Amino acid sequence: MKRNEIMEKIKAGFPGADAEPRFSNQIHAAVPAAQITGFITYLKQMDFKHLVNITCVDWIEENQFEVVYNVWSYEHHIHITVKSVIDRTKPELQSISSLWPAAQVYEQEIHEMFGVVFLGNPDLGPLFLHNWLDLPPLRKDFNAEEYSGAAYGFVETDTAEATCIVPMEEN
Amino acid sequence: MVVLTSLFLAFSAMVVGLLFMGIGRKVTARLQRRYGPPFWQSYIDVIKCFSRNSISHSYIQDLGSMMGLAGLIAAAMFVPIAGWLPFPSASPIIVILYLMPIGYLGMAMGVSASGNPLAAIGIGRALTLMLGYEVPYAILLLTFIASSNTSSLAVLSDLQTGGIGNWFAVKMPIGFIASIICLQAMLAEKPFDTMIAPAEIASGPMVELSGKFLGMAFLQHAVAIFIETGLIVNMYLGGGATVLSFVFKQFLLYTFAMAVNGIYGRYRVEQAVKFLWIFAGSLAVIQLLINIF
Amino acid sequence: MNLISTGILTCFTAGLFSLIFLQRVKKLQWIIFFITALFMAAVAYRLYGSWQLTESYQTGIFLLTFHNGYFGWIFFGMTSIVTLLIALFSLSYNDKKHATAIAPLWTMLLGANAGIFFAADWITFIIAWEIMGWTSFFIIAHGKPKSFKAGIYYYSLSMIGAVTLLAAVFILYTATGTMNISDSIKALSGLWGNRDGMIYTVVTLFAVTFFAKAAIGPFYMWPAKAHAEAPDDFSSFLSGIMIKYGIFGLLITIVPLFRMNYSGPVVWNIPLALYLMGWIGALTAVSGTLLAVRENDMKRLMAFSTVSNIGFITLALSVNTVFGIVAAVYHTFNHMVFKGTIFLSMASVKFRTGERDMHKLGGIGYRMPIAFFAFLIGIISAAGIPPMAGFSSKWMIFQSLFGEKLLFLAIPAFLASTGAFLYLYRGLHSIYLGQLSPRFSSIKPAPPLQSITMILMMLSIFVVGAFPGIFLTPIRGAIAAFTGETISAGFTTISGVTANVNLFMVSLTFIGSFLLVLFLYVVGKKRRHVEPLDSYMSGEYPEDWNMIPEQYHYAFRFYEPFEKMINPTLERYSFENWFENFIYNTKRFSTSLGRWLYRQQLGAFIVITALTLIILTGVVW
Amino acid sequence: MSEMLTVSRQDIMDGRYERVLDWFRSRSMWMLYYCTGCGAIELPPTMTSRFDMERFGIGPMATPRQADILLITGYISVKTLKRVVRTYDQMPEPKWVVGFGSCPINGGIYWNSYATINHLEKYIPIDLSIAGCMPRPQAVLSGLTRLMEQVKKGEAVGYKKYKMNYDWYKKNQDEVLYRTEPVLGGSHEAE
Repeated sequence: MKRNEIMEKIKAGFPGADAEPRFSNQIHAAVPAAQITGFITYLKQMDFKHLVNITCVDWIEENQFEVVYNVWSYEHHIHITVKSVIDRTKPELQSISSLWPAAQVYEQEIHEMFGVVFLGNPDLGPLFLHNWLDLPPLRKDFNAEEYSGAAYGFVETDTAEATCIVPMEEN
Repeated sequence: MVVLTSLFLAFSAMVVGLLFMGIGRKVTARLQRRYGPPFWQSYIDVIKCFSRNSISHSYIQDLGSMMGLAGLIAAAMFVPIAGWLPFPSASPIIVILYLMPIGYLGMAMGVSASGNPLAAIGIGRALTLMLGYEVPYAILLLTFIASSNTSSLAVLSDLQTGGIGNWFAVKMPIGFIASIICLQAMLAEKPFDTMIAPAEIASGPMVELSGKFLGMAFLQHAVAIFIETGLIVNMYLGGGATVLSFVFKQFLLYTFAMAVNGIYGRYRVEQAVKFLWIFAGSLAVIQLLINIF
Repeated sequence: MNLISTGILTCFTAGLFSLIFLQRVKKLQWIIFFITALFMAAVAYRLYGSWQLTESYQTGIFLLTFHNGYFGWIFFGMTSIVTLLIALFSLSYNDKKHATAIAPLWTMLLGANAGIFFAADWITFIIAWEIMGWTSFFIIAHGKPKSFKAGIYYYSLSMIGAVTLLAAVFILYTATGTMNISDSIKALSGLWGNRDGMIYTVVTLFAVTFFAKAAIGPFYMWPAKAHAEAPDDFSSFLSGIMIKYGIFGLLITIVPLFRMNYSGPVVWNIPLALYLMGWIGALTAVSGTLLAVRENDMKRLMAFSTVSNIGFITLALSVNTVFGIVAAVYHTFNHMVFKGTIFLSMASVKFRTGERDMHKLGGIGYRMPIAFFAFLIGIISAAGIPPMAGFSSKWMIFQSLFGEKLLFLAIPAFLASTGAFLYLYRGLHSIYLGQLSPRFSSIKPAPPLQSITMILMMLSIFVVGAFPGIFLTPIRGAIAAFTGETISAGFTTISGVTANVNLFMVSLTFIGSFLLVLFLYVVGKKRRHVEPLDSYMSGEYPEDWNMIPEQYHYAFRFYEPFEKMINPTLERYSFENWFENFIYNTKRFSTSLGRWLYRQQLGAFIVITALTLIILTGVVW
Repeated sequence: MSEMLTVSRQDIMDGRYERVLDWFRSRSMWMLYYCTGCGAIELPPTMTSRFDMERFGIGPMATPRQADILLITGYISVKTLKRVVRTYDQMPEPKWVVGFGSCPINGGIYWNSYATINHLEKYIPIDLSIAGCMPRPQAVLSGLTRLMEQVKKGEAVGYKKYKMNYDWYKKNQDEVLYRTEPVLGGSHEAE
């Protein structure tokens, strides 16, 4: 199926999704948060079998999170990027881990790094960070440098003194 | 007097074994176009091992390591060096063949007492491999019984005195090739070092050995080298007139094994056992048939 | 005062008495059993000097005659010592929680045991054989449905043996006219040359009987089932002593038959029949080892190890030289001792843990040191490693093979003895070493009486290992009286055909080198004790993965690569499947016949076999 | 770092024949490559024919039980630190730590990252640091020979310092590994 036929099918199925072509073989679609699972299942039925990844972008000025889904079809050789915008203060979204088991891990990572809660995801526990009690680190309002200094300490030493021999007092 | 000579033989077995290990490392280094450590590096390693503290999981681990080294030293007592023996015994090959497993069994017991499953996997592989090389080796022993109706090393080495002409390696070349393949498996050199596979099971049985237990494992390997090469020299290469020629022949055998070690990859356990049974086993059986008829 | 019959009589009366009166007081039954074992040992001691003592005992219609022959006496002496130790062990094993009601049956079995060894004529031999058969059946079954099934399996095999024994004795009696065992065998051997067909049928019938009882050749399957299901202390008796009746049978019937004026076909100057028996023995040894490597249940593993050792013994018997017979008898005694030690130590482990699968056990050696050392010494001797007794007898077996230049028979023997290391180490590692599971972290060591027995057994293995003369001199004396020649073996040295070995020096060298290594151990720096779980896990903390020691104990499918290699062949040529569908066909045939004959069960099966045998004898004779 | 316990030279030379053993320890060092970061790629060239680390008797070993030197090559994330500390505890005495590259010294290019620690000296004692955002084999060899000199003279005593100041090190480790309250206050539940 050519790209514009897919565009028509998308518009027919989901009028709310304003889908435009991009580059040579890509389609960009923005879908309201409520319809996101329906839209992705619809795409999956249209042979977009491969979930490339799920990422999240923190728009702190508009106080929004933008969750981006990328899917790919082996038959049509078309890549679709689906974006959905959710509120930043109480970020919640319906999980698609029922469609692809891998999606569960992507959502778990986004939960850990941004704090987006995916309803229906079996396990949103800690994934990479060890014993993390602070703000999710990839948020814009998290200051990494200040954290690094506070948690691990900066020691202002010039190279000469930071030698390996134990400081010995000459008794 | 006997105690003194047997102490001297045990000590010399260790020294010679370690010397071979040092030169072996230099040979593999040379194969890889680099200089490699000095040939006395193995002595330094052993002394360093004894100078380090060590950990043990239970008294059985200590007992096992000690039993391992003791078993192999006891086996070394029966290997005649150029006709010289610490105490008069007909040094029967079966006694030596069955004394060495007490070394391996002792080390196996000590190592599996450490509770690390990697060690148990390593020992399981070592024993399966032992089944692989023990059967052809036993058939070789039968060839000697078939040809000269004796299974004692002393008698065998006397039979081969006088020139290279009547060495058994020359008279029975097929048996000699089979024994070389078995030697490669007994020394656990590269094609057959599935039990110490550092990449897969973190040096197998020696995973929990530290400090002086590692030193004892080193010495055990050294004495094992001495015995295995000594057996083959006595059986096939005429046993050597003087001690120097005996040790030199052992050195040749071990260097050949290390050269092969430097080239080959590593067999899986069942491949190794199949290889040993098919190649070394069939060669030995052919030699046996030749000797019988 | 005829000693033998009084001994046997006391066993039976004590057994019946404790069976009938002491149902509730099990402890008393065991004490009576111990006393009878002690009494039988005393009888053995008293009978030492008086050879050629023949007694007859008129019971109702039968005239039972007993004869204190040399073979009979050594076997009886040896078995009574080992039984005494096992009785001592089972005294403490059968406390309130574990007591089984088998003591009275076992006392009667002791009587049957003496009966077999001292029987002078065939009638007593068959009666003792039958009593031994059904008492052991009831003991193995001892009231549990699973072990009842194993008991049926065992009993059906020994029933086949009993039927063939009956047929053989019939033919023997018609041919030689005397019921006395030794005279009939002598007379039979006189008929070589003119009635070979009849002699071979007698030999095959005797062979089936004794192979079935000693689990040689096609009958290698029943020990795994019977030993595993039998009560634990009895399984050491079953595996140590009861299997030897088959060997004793071979010794007194088939072996002398081929020694005296044999004129049949000869292979490498060994009678063809014995050469076949040698190959059957060798194949049993190899199949016993290969099956044992796969086992995960500790008692089945040791049962297959017994089958393998029995294969060794038949190999030595088939060599048909005096050296071979001495080697076989010597290995039988050694096997009694070290297999008894191994089974007793496993019994004390089961006594404390109640567990039989090896992957559920682990690390018991740290909690039960004496049981661990008994097992260790047992397996070192079983593997045939020098300082222990097992080596000298295995070495003699190999020497006897070399003596007759039977080199192709020696190859499977070497394969079997090296394979022994595999399954023996598997037992040592999975039960006693590795990780101690939290369930057993608080178990107490073996009770005192059991530990004493095990220590005694260990000591005997050590001492016999260093001084083989202890066993060898009586055996050589008996064989010399029996066949006239003897082998040259001093108190500590055995001189074989191709080499001679001084076993005392071997033990000395081992102890000496152990002291040397002890010195090295002391020189090294101190060692620090560390918890078993604190081992190299590439940096991981066990608590993170809530790892319990049981998960960390590697014992299930221990020799997985070796099994992958061996399983296809073992599945294809397994006698068990052949025997299974043989029974299945016979059952189908007998049920169809039964519907016709109106009685379906095993009875039909017996009628069939008896019928065929009678026809067979008719044709031959 | 200030309230460190200082060690007198006397404490270092404890055994009479320790100097002799130190010579042997220096000539035969076995390394455990804890390849945490990108430095691991520098080791093969140092071991193979051109630079041949084995001439000095230095060789790779598979388990911490057998190793003398713990080689930390590159940045250390908090999760890896937990494993590094356990491996260090599992090594028998005398043991040394070689910090490879600038990340263990001052955090390197990840100095401001929330995931990697900046100073390894706060958690386990380092006997020798080889600077460089992945030092070349020559730098590695000169560093290791310098460590051999120190071991020969008996000055590489990180493990003694660790034993003496164990509680100080433990405090630092627990502060990072078993943190109980958030570092910057604003935890994601609270917003």
